[in-house]
Amino acid sequence: MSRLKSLIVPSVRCIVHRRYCSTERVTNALVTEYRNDIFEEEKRRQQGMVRRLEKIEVVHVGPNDPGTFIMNKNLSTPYHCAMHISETYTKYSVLAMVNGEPWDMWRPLTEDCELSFVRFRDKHPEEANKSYWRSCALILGAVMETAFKDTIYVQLARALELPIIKGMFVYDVDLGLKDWTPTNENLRSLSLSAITMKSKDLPFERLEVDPSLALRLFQHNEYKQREVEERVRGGRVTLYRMGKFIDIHDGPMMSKSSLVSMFTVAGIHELPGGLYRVQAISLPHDFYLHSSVWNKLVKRASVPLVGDLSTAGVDESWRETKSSAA
Amino acid sequence: MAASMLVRAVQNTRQTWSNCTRYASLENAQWTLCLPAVSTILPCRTMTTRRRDRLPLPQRLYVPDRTRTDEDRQAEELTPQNMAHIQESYKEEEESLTQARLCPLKDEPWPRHAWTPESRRTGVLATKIGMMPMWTKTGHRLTVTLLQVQDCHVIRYIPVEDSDDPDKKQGMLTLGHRSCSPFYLSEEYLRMFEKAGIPPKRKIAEFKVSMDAAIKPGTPLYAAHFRPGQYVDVYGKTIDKGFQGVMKRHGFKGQPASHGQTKTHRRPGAIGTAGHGRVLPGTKLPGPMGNVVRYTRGLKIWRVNTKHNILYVNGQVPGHNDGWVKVYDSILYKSKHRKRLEDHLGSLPFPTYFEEEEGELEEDLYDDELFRFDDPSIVFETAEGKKK
Amino acid sequence: MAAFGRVLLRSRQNLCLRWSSSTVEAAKPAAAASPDITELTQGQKNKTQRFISPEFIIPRGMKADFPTKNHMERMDMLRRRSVIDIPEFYVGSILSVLTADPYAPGKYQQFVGICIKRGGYGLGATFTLRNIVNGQGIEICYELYNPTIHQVQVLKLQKSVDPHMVYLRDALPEYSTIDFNLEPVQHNPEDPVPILDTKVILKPPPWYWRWERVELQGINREHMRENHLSQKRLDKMDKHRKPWMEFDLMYEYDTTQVEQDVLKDMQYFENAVRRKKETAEKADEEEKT
Amino acid sequence: MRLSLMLLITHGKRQRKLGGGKPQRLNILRRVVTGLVRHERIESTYAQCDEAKFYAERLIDYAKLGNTNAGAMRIADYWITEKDLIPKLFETLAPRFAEHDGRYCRLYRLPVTTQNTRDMAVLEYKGNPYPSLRPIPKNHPNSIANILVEGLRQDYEKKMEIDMKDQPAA
Amino acid sequence: MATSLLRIFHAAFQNVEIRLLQAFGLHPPPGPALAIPGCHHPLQGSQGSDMTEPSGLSSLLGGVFLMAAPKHRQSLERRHKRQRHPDKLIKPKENLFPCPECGSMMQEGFLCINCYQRIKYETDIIRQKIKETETDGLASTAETVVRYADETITESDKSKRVIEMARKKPHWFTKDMYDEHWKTS
Repeated sequence: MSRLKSLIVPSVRCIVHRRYCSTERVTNALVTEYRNDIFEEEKRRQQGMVRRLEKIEVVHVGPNDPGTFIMNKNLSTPYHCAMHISETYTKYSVLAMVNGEPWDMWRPLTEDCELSFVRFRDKHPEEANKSYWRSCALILGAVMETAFKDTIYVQLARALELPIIKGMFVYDVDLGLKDWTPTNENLRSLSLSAITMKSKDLPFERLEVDPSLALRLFQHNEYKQREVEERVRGGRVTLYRMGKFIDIHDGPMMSKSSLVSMFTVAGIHELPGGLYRVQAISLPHDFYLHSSVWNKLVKRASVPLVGDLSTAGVDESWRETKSSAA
Repeated sequence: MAASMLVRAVQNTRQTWSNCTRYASLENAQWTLCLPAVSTILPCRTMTTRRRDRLPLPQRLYVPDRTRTDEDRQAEELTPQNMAHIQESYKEEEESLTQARLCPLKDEPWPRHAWTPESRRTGVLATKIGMMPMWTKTGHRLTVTLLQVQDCHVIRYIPVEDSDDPDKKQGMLTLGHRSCSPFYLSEEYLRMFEKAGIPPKRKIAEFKVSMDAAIKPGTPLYAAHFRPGQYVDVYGKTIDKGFQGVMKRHGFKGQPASHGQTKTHRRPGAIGTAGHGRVLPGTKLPGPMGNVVRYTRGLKIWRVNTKHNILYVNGQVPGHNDGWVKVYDSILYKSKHRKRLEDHLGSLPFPTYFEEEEGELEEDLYDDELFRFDDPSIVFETAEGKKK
Repeated sequence: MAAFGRVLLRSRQNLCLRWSSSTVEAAKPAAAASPDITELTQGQKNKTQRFISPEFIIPRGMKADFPTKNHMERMDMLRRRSVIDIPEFYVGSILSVLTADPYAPGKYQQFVGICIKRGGYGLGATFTLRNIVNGQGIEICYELYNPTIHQVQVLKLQKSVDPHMVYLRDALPEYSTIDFNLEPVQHNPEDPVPILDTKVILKPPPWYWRWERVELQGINREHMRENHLSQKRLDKMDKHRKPWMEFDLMYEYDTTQVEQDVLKDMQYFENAVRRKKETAEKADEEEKT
Repeated sequence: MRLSLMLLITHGKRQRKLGGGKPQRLNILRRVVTGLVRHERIESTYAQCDEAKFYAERLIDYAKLGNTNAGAMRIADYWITEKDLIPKLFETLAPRFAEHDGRYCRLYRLPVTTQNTRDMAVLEYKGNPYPSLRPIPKNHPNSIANILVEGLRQDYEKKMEIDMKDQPAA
Repeated sequence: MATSLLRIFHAAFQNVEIRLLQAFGLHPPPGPALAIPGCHHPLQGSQGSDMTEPSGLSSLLGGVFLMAAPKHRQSLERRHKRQRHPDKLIKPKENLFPCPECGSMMQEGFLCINCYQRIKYETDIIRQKIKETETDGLASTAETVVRYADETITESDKSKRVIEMARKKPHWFTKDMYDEHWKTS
C-alpha cells in the first residue's frame, strides 16, 4: 500500500503542477491533495526538530481528579493528559486551559504548567463556546469545498466571526456561479455531509508555519493568500487541519468534530460582490433541544445576513458585560 | 443475583453506549434535516395483541413517554426565563392559529350543499366525563352520560377519489381532539397540524362522510352539531377487566355452594360432548374481558350544553371516564322508519353547526320530554281532570 | 345482609375521616372553623358561614374528578333548590315529605318519619325516613332532587351523634314511632342544632347487622352486652376493633378545596339569577315605555 | 404500588404492605418517621421511605397547628415514639415550613450495586444542614443552547417594542 | 436387508426368552423406570440382608422416596433453547448516562452512587458532631448550621447551633436551597 502511495503521490503532484502550469482546469480534490502533502511534510519536519525527549511536570487543577503528570516536552498534548485521567475527559473536553490561557487540545505543551479542561456544561464556558462557533465555521468551509462537482472550482473566501447570540455562523464562498438559488433539498444534502463529517470524529490539528509556506500552500486561492498577510502573528501563521481540509485561523479550535450533535445549513444567498454567503447553525453534543425549538432557531438563521457586520463585535462585548454582571 | 444483573447490564450498556454515540450521528442526521412532508403516517401497532380480541383498531399515533417527558428534559436544559419564553410562544401560536380560523379568511369557504337522504354527516370526538341522574316530565328516572367535545377540529379531508371506499361514495374526514403541548409529539405527527393550521391534538380519528358533507380543514366542531331528541351511536373502547372467569365474562350461573360440590362453584361445567370428542370452537370459556371496541347504538340525546359543549346521552357508554369516544348519527331503523328518520335528520345542522349562521344558541337545549330543574315540581292530574 | 355490610364498610363516614382543617375539632379555636358545618360541634358553629349540604361534597377518590361535570351538576342542584326549599336537616331529624304519586288517592302522598340514613352525592343524593305505622315498620328512600317531591318539612331539627341510625330497625319500636300529626317544633336558626343522644335499647337478636362490632354511640352497649350477646360473640368483639384507624393519616379527606369550589359555584349561580332578573326587568320597562 | 393518593382510594387498591398486617404497618412507619424527625435524613428501603413520606408530611401539617392544640399533640404523640423529639417537631420543623404549603420531604432512590443489593432510598426533610443530594442544575445562562434561545427572545422583544411604538401612531 | 431382519427376530426371541424365565423366577426383573435415590437396586440392596423380602409395590415404596428422573438425555439445542431464550436474558439498561458531577455512570431516576458515598460520609461526620453537642441525650430544638474552616457566619445564622468543621469546605458541598425551588414549583 505504502509502495503504491509512494508511486502515486509524486505523480499526482506532477499532474497538479503540470495541469496548473498548463492552465488546465483545477479541481478542489487535486488542490486538497497538494495542500495535504505540504502540510504533512512541514509537520514531519517540525516533529523531527525535537531531538531529545525532555520531561515536563503538568499539574491538573480541577474540582475532580487532581494530579501531576510527567509528560514529554513539545510532544505531549493536553489530550494525552486527558487520556491518562478518564474517558469522559477526552470525550467532553472542548479546550484546555494552560496557565489560565486557552490552549488547543492537540497543541503540544512546551513547559511546566497548570492544566485544566473546559466543557460546554461549565459555569463559564465562554472560551469553549467561541472556539466551538469558529470550529463549526471551519466544518462549514470543509463541507462547501467537498460538496460541489469537479466542474465547479470552489474558493473559500472568509469565515466571519459572529457572536453566538446572532444564532448563526457564516462562510463566504466564491463558487464561480451566478444567480444560483439553492433548493431546500440542496441545503439538506449539505447538512447531511456535515453530519457525516462529524460522525468521522476528526481531530483539529494545529500547525504554526512560516508565512511564505502558507502562501505557497494557498497559492490556488486568492482570498486565502490575502488572509495570510492579515493573520501573521509574531512572524508565524497558524494552520488548522480537520480531516483533509486545511484552513488558516488564529484559533484555538475545539478538540474533535464529534462534539457536534446537530448541524443544519440554514440558507445560502448571493452577496453584491458575487460571493455566496452560507449560513448555518449547530449545537454541541452535550445539549438537547426539541425539534420544534430547533426549527425556530433554523428559521431565524435562514434570514439573510447582509450589510455592515462591524456591529457584531459590539453585540459580543455587550453579551460579555452582561454575563459578567450576572 | 440482582447485583450481577446490574453489573452485566452496565457492561452491556457500556458497549451500547459507545455504539449509541457513534450511531447518534445518523439519528441526528435524520432529525436535524427537514425531511420532505410525508402524507402517509407510519402505522404503529396497537396496544392489545390478544389473539381472540384482535380487532381492527384505529392507529395509535400519540405515544407519550411517561417516564421523563421531553418537556422535562428541555426544562433541565434551559434557564427558567428562556423556558418560559418558549412555552409562551407556543401559547401565542396556538391562540393566533385558532383566532385566524375563527375570523373570515381570504380563501373562500367550501361550497355548501343541501341535505339529501343519501347524505352522511360527520360525527365528533368527545371525552366521557361522568354520569348523573335526570328525570322526565312524567317522573321517570333516567341515567345520562356526559360527553364533552373539547377543541374538536377538522384536520384534513380525503376526497372520494383518494379514499379507500370501494363504492367511491364516501370521503374521509380526520378530526382531532384536545389540544396539547408539542413537546409530547413527534415531528412527523406535528406536520399534519401545521398544514391544517390548528394546534396539535392528542387524539385523531377518521370519520366517513358523504361527498356533500365534507367540511373544510380547520373548522371547529361543537356539541351543537347534535340536537336534543336525536339518536346517536357511540363508539369506544371498553374497560379492561383482565382475565375473567365465565360467570363474570359470559354471565354463567355457576354451580351450587353446597350439596357435595368440590371446587366447582364458579366453573363452567361440561364443555364438550362424547359425539365429536373435542371442544367446539367458540365455546364460552374464561379469558380476557374488556379492552375491545364496542358500539352502543340508538342512544337518545336528552340535552346539549352549548357553553361547555356537553352532550347528555341516554344510558351507558363504553370506556373509562376521561376516555375518548366517537359519536355518530345513529344508523338504526334506517330501513324500518326511513321516513321518520329523514324528517328528523333533515332538521339537523348540515354539514355541521356554524356559529355565524345560526347565531348564538341558548346555553342549554332540552328535549321536550325532559324535566328542567327550573320548572315547578311534577303534578299528576286527578281522575276528574283538575289539578290540585 | 351481606350486601349491607359491604355498604357499611365502604361508606365514607366510616372509613374516611374528614380533615377539612377541622379534623382536630375538639381543640380548635372557633375563629378558624371551616365552612363544613356538618362536622362542627355546637359551640363552634359560625352562623356567618353558609350551610353546605353534604351531597355537595363529592366523595373522595372519584375515578375522574372533572371540574366541568361537577360544576354542571351543582348548577342543576342549585336550580332545583331555587324552586323548592330543601331545608337543613341531619340524620336523626324528623321530617315530613309531600310527594306527587299517580297511584295514591288524591295523587299526593305524605309521609312522616325519622331520617336514618343519607346517601349518594350530587343529583343522586338520597335520604331514608323510618316510621312505625300500625305496628309495621316502614322505610321510604327518597331521592332528594326527584321532581315529584313537593315539600320537605323539618318537624324537629336534631342531629344524631352517629353517621347513620340504621340500628333503629333492631331497636324497640318506641324509638322510631312518630305521630303523623306531630306539631312542628320551631328552631331558632341562631341556636346550635340539638344533639340526639338517646341510648337505644336493642331487641334480642337476630339483628340486621352485628351491632356489637360497630362503634356507634347511639346504642346502649351495656344493655346489649348483658342481655343479648353470647360469650362467643363477646370474645369476637375486640377482634374487629381498629383503634389505629384514627391515626392512619392516609384515610383523612381534606374537603377544604371542594367546599371552596361549592361556595364559588353558589356565588356564580346567584349572580346569574340576579343578572337574569335585571335584564327581564329592563325588558319589561322597555315594553311599557 | 401506590401511584398517588387519588389512585389509591379510587380503585380500591390497598396501601403497600410492609409486613405484619395493618397495625404492624403503622408501627414500622412510626419508627421510620421518628428517625426522620431526629436525623432529618435517613436511608431505608424504598417501600418504607415511599410510604413514610406521606405521613411525615402530614405530620408537619399537624405540627403547624401549634403545640397548644390537643388534636395535633395527640397525633404527634402517636407518630413520634421517642418523646424528646416532640418539642423539636413543634419548635423547629413547624416554623421552618411555616410559610410553605405542600411537600416538605424529598425522596431519592439509590442504585442497586454489588454492595447494596436491596432497593434502598434516602428520605429527607427539606432545609436540613447536610450537603445537598440533588445534583447542581446545569442550565447555566452562558451555555450555547441558552444563548441561542435568548437570541430568539431578544428578537421577539425587539419586534414587540416596534409593534408597541406603531400602535399608538396608528 | 436380510441381516437386519435377522437381528430383529433375534432380539424378539431373546425378549420372549427373558420374559419366560422371569415368569418362572429364573431371571431377575427389569430395573424400575423411576430412579430410587439411596438404593442401587431393590434386589441388590436386599440380597445381603437377612430380612425376608417383602413383595408388592407398597413394600417397594416403604422407606424409599421416589423421584422423577429424566429417561432421555436432552439435546444441546433443546437445552439452549430453554436456557437462552431472549426473554430470559438480562436486558441492557438504556437509561445510563455519565454523572454531570463526577463522570461515573449513573441510572436515570437514581442517585449517583459515587457522589452519594462521599456525601454520606460527610453527613455521618456532621451527624456525629450534632450528637456530641446533645450531651443530655435529648434532641435540641435549635436549627443547625455547618461552618467550615474557610467560612464566616452570617447574621441570620448566629442564633442557630453551629457545627464547626476543621477542614475547608469541599467544592461539592451545596446547601439545600429549598426556598428557591419552592417558589418555582
